[in-house]
Amino acid sequence: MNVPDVPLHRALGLADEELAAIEVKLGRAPNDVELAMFSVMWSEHCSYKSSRPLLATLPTTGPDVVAGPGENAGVQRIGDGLAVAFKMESHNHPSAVEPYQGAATGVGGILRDIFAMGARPIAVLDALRFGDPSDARTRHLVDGVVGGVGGYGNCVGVPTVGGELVFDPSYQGNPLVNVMAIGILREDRVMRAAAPGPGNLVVLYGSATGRDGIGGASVLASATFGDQDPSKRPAVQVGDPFAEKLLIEATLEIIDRGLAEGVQDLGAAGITCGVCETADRAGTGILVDLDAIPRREPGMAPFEVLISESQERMVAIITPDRLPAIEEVCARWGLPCAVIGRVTADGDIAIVEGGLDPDGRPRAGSREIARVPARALASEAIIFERLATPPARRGSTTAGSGTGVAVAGTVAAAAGSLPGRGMDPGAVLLALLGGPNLSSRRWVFEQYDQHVQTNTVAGPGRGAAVLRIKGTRRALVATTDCDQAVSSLDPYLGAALSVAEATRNVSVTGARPLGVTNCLNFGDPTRPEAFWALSEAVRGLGDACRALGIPVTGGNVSLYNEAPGSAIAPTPEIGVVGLADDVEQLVGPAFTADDAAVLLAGAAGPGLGGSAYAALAGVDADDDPPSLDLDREVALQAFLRSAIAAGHVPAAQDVSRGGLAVVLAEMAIWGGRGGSFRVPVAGSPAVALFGESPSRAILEARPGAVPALRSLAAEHAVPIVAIGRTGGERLLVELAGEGATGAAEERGAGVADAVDVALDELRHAWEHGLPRALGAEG
Amino acid sequence: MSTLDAAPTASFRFAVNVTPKEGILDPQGRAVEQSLPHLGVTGIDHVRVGRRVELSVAAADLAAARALVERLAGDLLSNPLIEQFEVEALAGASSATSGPR
Amino acid sequence: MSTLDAAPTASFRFAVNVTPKEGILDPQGRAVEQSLPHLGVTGIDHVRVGRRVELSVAAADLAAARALVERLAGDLLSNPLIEQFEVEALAGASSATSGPR
Amino acid sequence: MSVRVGVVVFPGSNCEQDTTWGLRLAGAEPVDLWHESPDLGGVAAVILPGGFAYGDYLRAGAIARFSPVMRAVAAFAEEGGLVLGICNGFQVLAEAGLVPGALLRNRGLRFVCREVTLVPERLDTPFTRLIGAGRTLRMPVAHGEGCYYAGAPELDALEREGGVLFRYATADGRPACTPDDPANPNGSLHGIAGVVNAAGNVAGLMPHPERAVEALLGSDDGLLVLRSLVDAAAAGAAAGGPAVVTTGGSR
Ligand SMILES: Nc1ncnc2c1ncn2[C@@H]1O[C@H](COP(=O)(O)OP(=O)(O)O)[C@@H](O)[C@H]1O
Ligand SMILES: [Mg+2]
Repeated sequence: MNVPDVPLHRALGLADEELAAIEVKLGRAPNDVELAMFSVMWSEHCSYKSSRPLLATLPTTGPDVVAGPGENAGVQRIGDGLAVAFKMESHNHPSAVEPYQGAATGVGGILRDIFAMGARPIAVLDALRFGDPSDARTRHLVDGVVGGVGGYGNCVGVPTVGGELVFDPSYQGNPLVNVMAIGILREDRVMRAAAPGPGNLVVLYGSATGRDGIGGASVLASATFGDQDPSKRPAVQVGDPFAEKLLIEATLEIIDRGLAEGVQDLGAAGITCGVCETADRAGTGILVDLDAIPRREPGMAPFEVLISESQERMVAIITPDRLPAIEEVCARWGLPCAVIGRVTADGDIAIVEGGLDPDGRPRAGSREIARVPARALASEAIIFERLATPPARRGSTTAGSGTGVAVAGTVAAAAGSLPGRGMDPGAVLLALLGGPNLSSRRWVFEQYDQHVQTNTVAGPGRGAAVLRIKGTRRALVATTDCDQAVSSLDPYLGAALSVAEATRNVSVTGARPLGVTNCLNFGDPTRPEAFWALSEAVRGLGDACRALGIPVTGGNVSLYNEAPGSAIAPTPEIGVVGLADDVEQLVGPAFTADDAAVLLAGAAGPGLGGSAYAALAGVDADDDPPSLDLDREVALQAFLRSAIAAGHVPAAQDVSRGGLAVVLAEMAIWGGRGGSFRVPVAGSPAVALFGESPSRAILEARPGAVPALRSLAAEHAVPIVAIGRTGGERLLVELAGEGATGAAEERGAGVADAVDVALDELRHAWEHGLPRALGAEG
Repeated sequence: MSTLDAAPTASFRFAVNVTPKEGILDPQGRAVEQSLPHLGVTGIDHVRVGRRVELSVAAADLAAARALVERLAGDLLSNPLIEQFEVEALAGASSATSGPR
Repeated sequence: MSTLDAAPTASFRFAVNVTPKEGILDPQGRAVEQSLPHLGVTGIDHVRVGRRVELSVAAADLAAARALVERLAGDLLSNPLIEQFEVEALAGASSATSGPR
Repeated sequence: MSVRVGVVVFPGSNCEQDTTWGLRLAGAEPVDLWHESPDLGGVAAVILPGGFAYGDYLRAGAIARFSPVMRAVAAFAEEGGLVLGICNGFQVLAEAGLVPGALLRNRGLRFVCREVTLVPERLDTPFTRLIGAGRTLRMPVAHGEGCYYAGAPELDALEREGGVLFRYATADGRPACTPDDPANPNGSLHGIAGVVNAAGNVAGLMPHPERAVEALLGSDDGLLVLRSLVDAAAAGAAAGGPAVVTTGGSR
C-alpha cells in the first residue's frame, strides 16, 4: 500500500505533524507496524480528532443515564430494573462504494455496539439520504442500500421499525446511510468495554480474520471520497448476518452468565482498536499474541491482521478460570474462539510474533514487533483545533429562548417571489404528498421485517415507532429526524429544529423523550466553512437538548462527506428514544372518529425557507426559515403529553414537512375519513398552509373534551384554536382572517382560498409517489 | 430494437460463472463447509458459492457473441468489487446442462 | 475427522452447476432479460440464473471424488424438485476460475 | 397440566422466542429443542419456527434439514405426530420432503413483510380445527423465498386431495389464486400460503400466526392456529387422512 516516493505515513493518511506527534509520544520513530496502528486509530473515524472538542460541549448527564458517550452505546434506566441502550452510526462511504454490503455491514456494526453492552437488540432504524431519484445511479444505490439493511436486519431477527428516506441534490455524489439500533438489558447487567485486571485473558471470538477493509478506518473514512488514488480504494467488507446472529446469542449468554470482565466489538481499526480502547479505559495494557489470531487467509502481514476490519468479531476480557466456560459457549454457537493476549499492568499495547508461553510470557525466540502506550492510540490521540469561518452568504440565527423570533422571514420576502406555479393549493398539496420525499415509504419498509420479536405496536410509516416491553406495561418510542434543508441555510437552527422535531414526534404519541443519539454528517473539516457548519450544528444540538432537558448519550461523526466539487447539506441526524409507562395510553396520528373536533396547538411564524413548499415552488433565496423558540417547543411537548395522558386526545400529529395541509391530509388518509377545516391566516396563505414553522400539532379531541383541552393549553401557555371537524370523503381547508381576503396577487403566495380534494385522490398520490419517483412501479 | 450493424446469423449459448473473488469472505461457502459433518461427509474444503448465468446470444459469429457476453458479465452479471467471472461457451444454442437423471 | 476406509491420496477440484429446471419460473433470469434494453443490449434471450458451487475433495482417485460430489450435489446443493445440476471437474486442486483481467 | 409443544431451534432461527410466547398464550408449555438433540423429549407436537436457519444459505432450509433433530422430527411425523412449520420452518419441511412442493424466491425478487388475509381451505385439520367456518385470518408474512411451487400433476393432486391448508386472499376474503394477484404477496401458485401432508399431521405455512397473538400488535387471529394445534395435541388427535376439500378456492 506504500506508493513509490510517498512516505509511508502519508500513504497511510497521516500528516507530517501527526508523525511528529507520534514520535514525541514514543520518544522514537515508530516502526511500520506501529505506524499502521496509529494511522487507523488517529483517523477521524476512531479519534474524533476534529470533533472531540465540540462534542465535549454537549449535555450528557441525567438522572437515568447509566452510560453515556465514551461507551459503545448510551444506556438509560427505564424502570422495572431494565435499561435501554441505543446508538446511531454512519456507513456512508462503504455504502457509496458497494451499497448492499455497505448498508448491511453498517447494520451489523451498530448492532454489535448494542449487544457489546449486554443489551439484546430489539429494533433498527435507518436514516437514508440520496440524490435525484430519477437518476440511474441513485436508483442503484437505493436498491442496494435498502436491500442491504433488510438483508442483514431480517436475517439476524431484529425488526426495522423506522427511519428516513430523503432525496436532496446535495447527496448526489455522496449518499448517507445512518443506522440506529436499540437494545434492552437488565440495568445490573450493563457491560463495559474495558480490560481490567492484569493477568486476565483477551479472547477473540466470532469470524476468522481476513484482509477485509484493510486500512478502511484511516483511508476509507479520511480520504475525500471519489479520490482516484488506488491506494485509497477500499477493500469491500462482506457481512455475514448468520454469523452475527450466533455472535449475538453467544455474547448475551457470556454477559448474562457473568463470564466476562469486559466486552468490545471489533469494528473500525479491528483488533488494534479493540485492544487499545479496552486497555485505555481500564488503565492497563495488553500483550497481543499475533500468532494466536485465527486467519481466514494465508500470508497475511502482521499489520493486516492488526487493522483488518473483518466483520462479526468480538473480544471478551475474562479471568483465566472462565476460559472453559467461554469455550463451551462459543463451541455451542459454532463460533471459533482463541486467547489472543493478556492484560498487563504496563499500559502498553505490545504485539508479539512467535507465541506466548502458558503463563502469557513471550516464548523463547519470539519477538516483539510493536509496543505503543494504549492511551497514545486512544484517549490521547491527536486533536486538531480546526478553523471555523461562516460562509459570507448568511450569518447564524440564534434560536434562543424568549421571543425566539430572531431572524423571521418577512411575509413580503415569501410572497414577493412565489411563482405562479402552485396557484391551486389543492394541486400543491397533491404535488407535495405525491413527491419523492413526503409520499409513503411502503416500498422501502415492506422489504424490512418489522415484526420479528413481536414487540412492534407501531412500525414504520406513521411517525414514531412504538415497541412494547414484554413483561411490563411500558413501551419505548423511537424516531430519527434531520432537517438538512434548514441546516444548509443555518446549521445551528437546522440542528436545533431536528432535535425539536424528533422529540416532538415522541411527545405527540404521549411518551416522554429519554435521550438523544446522533450522527453528524458533514464535509471536510479542514475547510473552514465545513467546520463552521459542524460547530454550529453541535451548538444547536446542545442548546436544544439543554432546553428540553434530555442528555446526548451517544452518537457518531462522519466527516469528509464530499464528492469532488460537491459537499452534502450539513446533516445532523438525530435519534430519540422515549418511554411510556402505559402502552395502552399512547395515541397514533390517524383520525379515529367522524365529527370529532380538531384543534391546532401552537402558533405559526413566517418564513418558507427550507420548506418542502419552497423546494417545490421555489422561494426567494433570502426568505428565511421559520424560527424556533425552544421555550415554546418545551411548552407544546409538555402540553401534548398531559393532554394525551388525560385521555382527551385519541389522535395527534405534529406539523412538520409540508406544513398544516400535509398533516391534515395524512391524518385523514390514515384515518380513512376526511374533514372540513378553517385555518387562520396571519399573512401569507402559503405560509399558513405549507409553512413549516415548528412547535405546532394537530389534535383530534374526544367528544366534550375541547373545554378541558383549552384550559390545559392555557396552563401551558400554548395557543390553541379549533379549526374544524373530521368526516366525509374530502379534505376541505378554507383560509380565514385578513390574510385570506383580497386578490391572490396582493396576498402573495398565489394561493387561492381553499383546498378541496377527494380523499382517494390524496391517498393515491401519497401511495404511488415513491415507486413512481424510483421508476419501480408495475 | 435490433442492431443494424450486424445481421445475426446464428445463436450461441454461453454460461457466465460468477464466483467470490479470492480473499473476499464467502459466508455461503463457509456455511456449507460447516454443515458437511451433518451429512457424514468429510474431506471437502475450499467451498466457494457463486452464481451461474446461462444465456443465448444471437450474433454474426462466436467472437462477436463472446464479446457481448464478456461485456454483460462485467457490467451487469457480476460485481467487480467482490466477484470474478469466467465466460464459458456451451455446445449448441440450447442449454447443455442437464441433470444426471 | 477423517474417513478411515480410504486414505486420500490427492485433492480434486470440482464445480457443481445448479440451474432451474426447464419450465420452472426463473424471476432472476427474467429480471436480467428485462434490464438488457436499458444497457442497449439486444439479441440475448433464454437467460437462466442458477448457482455455481466450487469445492475441493480429498479422495483416493478422481472417480471416488466425483462420486462424493455427485451425492452432495443431489442431496444438498440442489433441490431435484426445481433444479438440475451438472458436475464439472476443474483443472488442479485449486480454483480454475479467474476473472479475465 | 398443559401440553408440551417442542420448538426447534436451529442456528439462525429467530422466531423461536416469538413462537414460545405465542404457545404460552395458547395454553401450551413450550419446550426448546436444540438442533443437535437426537430426540424430541416426549413432546406432544413440534413447531419449526421462522428465521434464517444456517443463514438460509444455498436455499432456505437446505442445510437445516440435515440437522440431527430433523431425523427425530421425521420419525415423529412418520408415527403421526403433529408437526407445524412456520415460514422458515415450512421451507425446512419442504426441503426435507415432509410436505409437498418447494418454496422459490418471491416473484418480485424482494423480501416482503406485510399483513395478509388468509382463507382456510380446511377446517378439519389439527392446525385449523378451531377456526370458525367462513372466517378469514389476518397475520403478517415476512420472507424472501415464499413462492409456493409444485409441478402441475403434484399441484392438481394437492388441490384434489385437500392438501391446500391456506390461500392468500383479498381483505374481503376473495382467494388470490393467480400469481400476479396483488393480494398474493410472493407469486405462489394457486395463491397457496400453507399446505398439509397427505396424512394430515404435518403442515407448513409462510405467514406468521405467532406474530398475530395479541390485539395490541394488530391481530390475534394467529391464536386460532396455535390453539388448534395445542388443542389437537392435547386431545392426542389421531391424524386421520384428510377429507376431500370442501371450502372454495380451487378454480
Ligand atoms: N455526535 C456524537 N455525539 C455524542 N457522542 C458521540 C458522537 N460521536 C461519537 N460519540 C461517542 O464517542 C464514542 C466513540 O464513538 P465510536 O468510535 O463511533 O464508538 P464505536 O467505535 O463503539 O462505534 C461513542 O461512545 C459515541 O457514542
Ligand atoms: Mg464499538
